[in-house]
Amino acid sequence: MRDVDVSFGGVHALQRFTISIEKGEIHGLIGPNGAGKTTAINTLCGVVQRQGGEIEVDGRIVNPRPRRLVEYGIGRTFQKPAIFTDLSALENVLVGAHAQSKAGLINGALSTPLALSEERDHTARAIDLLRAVGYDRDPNESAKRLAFGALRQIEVARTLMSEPRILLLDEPTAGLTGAEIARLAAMLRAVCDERGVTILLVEHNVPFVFGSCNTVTAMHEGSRIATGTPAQIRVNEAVVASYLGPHHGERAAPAPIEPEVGEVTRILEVRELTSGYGSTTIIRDASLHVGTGEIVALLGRNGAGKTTLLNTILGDPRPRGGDVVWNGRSIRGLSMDRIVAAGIGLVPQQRAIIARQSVDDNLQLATFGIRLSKRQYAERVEEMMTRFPRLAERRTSLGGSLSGGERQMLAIAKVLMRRPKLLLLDEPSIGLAPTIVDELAKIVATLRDEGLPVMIAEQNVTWVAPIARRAYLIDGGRIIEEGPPSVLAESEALAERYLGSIQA
Amino acid sequence: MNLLVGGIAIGAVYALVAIGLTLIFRATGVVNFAQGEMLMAGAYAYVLLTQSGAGPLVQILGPIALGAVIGLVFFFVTRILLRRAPEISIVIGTLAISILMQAAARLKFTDNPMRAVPWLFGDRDVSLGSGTTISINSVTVVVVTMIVFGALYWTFRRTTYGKAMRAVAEDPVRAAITGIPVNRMLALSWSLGGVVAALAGMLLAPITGVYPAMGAGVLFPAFIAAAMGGFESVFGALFGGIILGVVQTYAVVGVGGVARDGITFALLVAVLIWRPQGIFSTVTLRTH
Amino acid sequence: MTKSLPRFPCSPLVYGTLLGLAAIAFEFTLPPYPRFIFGQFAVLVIITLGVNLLLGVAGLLSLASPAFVGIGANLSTAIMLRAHVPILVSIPISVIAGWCIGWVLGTVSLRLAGFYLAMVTFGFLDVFLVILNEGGDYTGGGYGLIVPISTLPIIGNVTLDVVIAISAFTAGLMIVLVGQVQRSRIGRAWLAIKDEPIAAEIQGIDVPRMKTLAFAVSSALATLAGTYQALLLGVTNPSAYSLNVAVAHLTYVVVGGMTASVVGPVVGPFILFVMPETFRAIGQYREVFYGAILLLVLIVAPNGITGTISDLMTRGRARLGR
Amino acid sequence: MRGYRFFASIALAALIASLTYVPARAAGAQGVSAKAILVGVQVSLTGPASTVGQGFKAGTQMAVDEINAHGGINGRHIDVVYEDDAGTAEGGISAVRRLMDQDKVFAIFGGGTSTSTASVIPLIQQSKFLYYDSLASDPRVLQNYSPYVFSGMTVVRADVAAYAAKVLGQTFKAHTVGFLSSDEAFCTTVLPFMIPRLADQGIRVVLQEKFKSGDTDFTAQASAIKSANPDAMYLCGLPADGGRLLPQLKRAGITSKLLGDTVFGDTVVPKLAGSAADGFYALWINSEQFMGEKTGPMGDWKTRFAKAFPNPPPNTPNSFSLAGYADFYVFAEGLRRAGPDPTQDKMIDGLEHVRNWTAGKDAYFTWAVPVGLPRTFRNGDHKGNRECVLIVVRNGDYSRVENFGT
Repeated sequence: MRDVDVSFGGVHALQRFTISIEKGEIHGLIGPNGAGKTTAINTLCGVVQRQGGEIEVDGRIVNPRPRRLVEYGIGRTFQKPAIFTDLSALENVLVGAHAQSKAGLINGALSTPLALSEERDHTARAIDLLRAVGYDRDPNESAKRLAFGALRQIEVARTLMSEPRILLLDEPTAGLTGAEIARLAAMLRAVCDERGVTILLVEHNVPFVFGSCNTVTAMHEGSRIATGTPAQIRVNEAVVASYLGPHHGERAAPAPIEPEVGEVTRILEVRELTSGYGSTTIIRDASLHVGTGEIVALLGRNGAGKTTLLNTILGDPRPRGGDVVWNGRSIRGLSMDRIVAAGIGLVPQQRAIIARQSVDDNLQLATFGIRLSKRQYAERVEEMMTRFPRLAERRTSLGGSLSGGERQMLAIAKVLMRRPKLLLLDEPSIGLAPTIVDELAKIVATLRDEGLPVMIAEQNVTWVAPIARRAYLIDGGRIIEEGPPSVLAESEALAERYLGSIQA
Repeated sequence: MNLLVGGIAIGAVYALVAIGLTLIFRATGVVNFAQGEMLMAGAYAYVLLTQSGAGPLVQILGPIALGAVIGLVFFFVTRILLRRAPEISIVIGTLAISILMQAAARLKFTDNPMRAVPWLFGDRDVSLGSGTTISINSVTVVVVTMIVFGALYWTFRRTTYGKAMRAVAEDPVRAAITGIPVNRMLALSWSLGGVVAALAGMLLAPITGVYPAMGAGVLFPAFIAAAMGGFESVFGALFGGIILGVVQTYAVVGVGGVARDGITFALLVAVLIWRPQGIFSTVTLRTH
Repeated sequence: MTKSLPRFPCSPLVYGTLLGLAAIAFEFTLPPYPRFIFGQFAVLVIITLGVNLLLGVAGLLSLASPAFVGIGANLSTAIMLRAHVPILVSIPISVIAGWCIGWVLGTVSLRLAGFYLAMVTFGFLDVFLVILNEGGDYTGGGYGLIVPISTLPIIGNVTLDVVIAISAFTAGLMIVLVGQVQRSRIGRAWLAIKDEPIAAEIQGIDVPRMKTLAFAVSSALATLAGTYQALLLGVTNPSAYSLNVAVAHLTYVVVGGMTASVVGPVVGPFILFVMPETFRAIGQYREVFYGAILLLVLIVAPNGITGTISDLMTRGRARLGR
Repeated sequence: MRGYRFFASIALAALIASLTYVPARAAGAQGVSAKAILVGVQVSLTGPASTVGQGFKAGTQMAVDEINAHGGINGRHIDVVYEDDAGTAEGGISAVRRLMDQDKVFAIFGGGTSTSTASVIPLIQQSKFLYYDSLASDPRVLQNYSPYVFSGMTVVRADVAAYAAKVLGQTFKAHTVGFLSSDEAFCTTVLPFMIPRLADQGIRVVLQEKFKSGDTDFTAQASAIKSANPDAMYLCGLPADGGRLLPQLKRAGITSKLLGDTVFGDTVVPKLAGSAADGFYALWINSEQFMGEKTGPMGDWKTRFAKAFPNPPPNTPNSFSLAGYADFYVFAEGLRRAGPDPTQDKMIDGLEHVRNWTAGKDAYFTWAVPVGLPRTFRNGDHKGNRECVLIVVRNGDYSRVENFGT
């Protein structure tokens, strides 16, 4: 791909993105959340239309359409495994051979020798592939109730069935356990060496990428920032900054705002929480607490389970094990709007504001169900306008027309309108310019000083460390470390968690 | 001249049913194939109340209340009972309810149409100068439709509940995060759809008489009117309904009574193929 | 819940003929009236196989099935009346016509999804009924055509019992053939399109062509059934192709279970057509019975009878740790 | 393979069962036993035509009970079995096959709609089974003559057309006539018969407008009529269409005289159209007097009906109850003439000797209320009734037009 541009309504997903993948190598593509990795794959497959640049496969300039990918020998998997639930595992894989077989309607109906022979050797090949990817269950079992790992194996086997020359993997390790990840790495190596398939691996789990790729490309905000061997990328300044936050380490942290707070009373407590979506478990026995008047940071790389943890606290998905205690009372199982009414405010990653209504309307909707007199309501709106001056100018414009920073401000303002007793922020710094991130830090700090406890789930450590009083580190759905943020931020352990250990 | 008014009057009824369809679809994502039967229930309630000599106010508010209740029943069936079912099963569910309602009405009232007296003004006619007269009912239909549209427009633009329903229609998850009780809003959308259907029933009753299959006849044109609004914009449904009513009336003159359905179908295919998201709606079609 | 292609000792044609002959044998055990009901049941099985293929396998909701039954009935009868040809000629012509019209209607389905498609097919049926009523003596005006007595080479003239035998035989054969198709490469492609269209496209499945193929096959089956229905009833009156009939077809599929198994399209019509026919007490309450059982199945067993049975079996098997 | 085990088991059961099948022998004339005769009635109890069926069944049952109360016929009690045809074609055929093959009735007394009756005629002719149709006026019932098919109360389309032409010409003295008819089959079949009859009287047809049954808006048709301004209009459609049509025609200021088809002769039209129906003429074939009248035989009949059915089905008694009552007596007369051990052929012969016969005015069924119009059957002509009665709406309901030269 050379100088490819892709933008969705003003947001530039890819900017002059260039990447070249050599034959027979495993090429890793990494970058923080929102860097445009998935968009790159979708553009390569023609699922997303590109606005510029060209794509070359085996020396031929092509304009890929999803249906003709098989002709170019390209196969891909999806972030959420796209499994045909009405079919069995074996049949899912057989669909992979659709393009190669010719048995049409009549042959199929009469099971003519052609159809039977095709079926026989495809089935044989499919069963070999299933074994190769480590699928050990009964191939004829319906794919409806299988675990995440098994679905991933079936999808990879199906993609390999059409004997692609190039295999695109979109975050294959998402939702897999440690053992499954190891088996996946071995399998990728085998596929690449024995079958000579070139692999493009898009993945958040950076240690996994470094462990199994020949070359790695790192991208940030839609463009390529570095390409090289895993070792080079691991120490590359720009890459580390893109993950841990600009000028990590020697940045002069603003004076640590360390309020002298007496004994902290616990306002929110999460005890051995287990939760997930469908058949997969993402959060495993996580325990943490937030006290009055403190900022708590929840650090962890993308895909570690931060967002799922916050959503579980809000009640969607329902927690499966453990408990969520709010002011000493369990709120497990309550509906989301009841939990919001109880005083927990969440500013989600995206999907925070109502795009087709004005800023004023968004604020009005935020007070739904709260008895407010006209005067009280006007007071609160004024308060938000003084706290977020940028919003004051854009009061009547539609939510959808606001910039990234303004949207974040509106989202926080909406939560504050309800006078929450706890504020949860889910990776608020994504897509914000550094100056705005600093502004955000000041706002959160003043909120904390006014007595509002805040928990910030964030991958970008630098702006959170100085203002947070305590921090948790989450990886693979488990809380693995707790302690003062400054200690955590500096420690190699964190970088290692993010980028994997530096090979010799 | 009275051709035009006649067309607008029947168009207004199509518009009312189309508005009901749009209200329900955009909030709940369900196309209500039983909207015609809701209309029929409102019409029967109206006729029975007028025959039982209830006061004029009760004659009007009774069917509206029934419409609201029926809307809630539909909410309960589609949102609670059919929670796990795929979208196609919910559509078939509304078809099932429409069979049930029609069959029940047929058992109780048989197919002989019952006579309904137009609202408040009885059977009088209004002369429009140049000797042509139109029934007072046609005027009432158009006026009531405009009032309903105005009221809905105002609620969705001004009141918090209206904005909340629009927020749920745009994205239930964002609405929930903002603190809006999504299920209560969906129930409100369903019962509002029921009320509009009951109103349409009361207005259609004097024109066609009240019989079990009266709703089904109006459903197909109402689909087209709602499709013109992309099942998103209430204004689109209103305008679509009126256009359809007028075009059909003139088509009948031009080509003859029976071609009406052919034309209606041609219009539908044209709208769906050319602008699936509807002529008036600004939003791209909600992907199924 | 489908199995991989079973190893056949011989071609499914043999299995199909065997099942067809068994159906004929069963027919002659019945006294006259239940035999007539059995004939209608066989016709309904063929229609439901087609509608299930479209809705249960390819995931396309269409209300146009009665229109194709009507096309089959009227076209074959009109050909027999006009060109004085026996059914061996008129039925194939009608089925080919049904296939082509189905293909054209299928191309419309490419741009539409979900209930929009249901609305357009609803319109198609409406227009078909208008054509039928206005067809003058081509379609016998409002009454439809009277089906002439046709002859077959060996068997002689086609009495009611012969028609029932043919319908039963075809139903048996179709159960096997459609079952085979639904388990073959084409069937898997349809199911793939129904679950994950984008992923299916990336595997190289030509989604538009598959959708139109599903429409064509489903329409051809309905048209074939239509020709039999005309011979069975002796008349092609438009009241047999109304919207209520379309809803009834959907009910058979939903109650039978919208899965790729062929047991559903047999169980559905049996419960909803044969059983009410046998105990006549329902009489007045037939329509209410239809609506109620459809709603009940949707709520209690969303994936119909066969779907629920196969679920129970898989869950059972999983618990046994087989 | 699970799917096939299911079907293999069915096939096996079928093969075994087929060996044990012995066809049952029919004993004597079907449906006749020592003390009773079983008569089958095809009627539309469900579907859109349920009012027709329910009314017809009530009238028929009333006649049956009266006959049995007076000792039945030739010493035999009359048993009746009703089979619902839901007003559809396949429903009709299923009902008739059930009556013939399962219920094994002696003969069929038909009360279906035009659709469900016309579609069974080919089957009746093939099976050579006596079928007495009371209501359906479709021409194909008697088109190709069969000795087994009789048509009672209903007047065939050709005779209705002739009668209507006479009314338009002689009573209305119209010179120009317009037609406004629905797409229903019984309307489209009456016009071709009427046009030549009108031409004989030098009447020009200036307008032929159509509408779809169930339409709600007739402004287009009304304006066409207004511009053509014929002396008289002939209207045809379902009763509900009439109720919706008349107010719109009156409002459009149409002054031509309006004559409705026999189907418009139904209380629904004046009830639905309200004051707009005043002065509207229609044809009535169900009985001597119109249903609305309180005096004379109609009055007695209605009181008897009320006694027989304390809480009747909704909208009954109606014109179809009259038809059921009157025609069943004619059917019973045929049975009586068939003698002590009746066969279908004897009954056919008996019916073909019925001349100008009305129950209650004859020697045997003296207790019957003479409401029906006289019936006449001949070999080769099974049209029982040719007479129509002209009725007009006066203050809210139809009444008979007395001094009208037939």
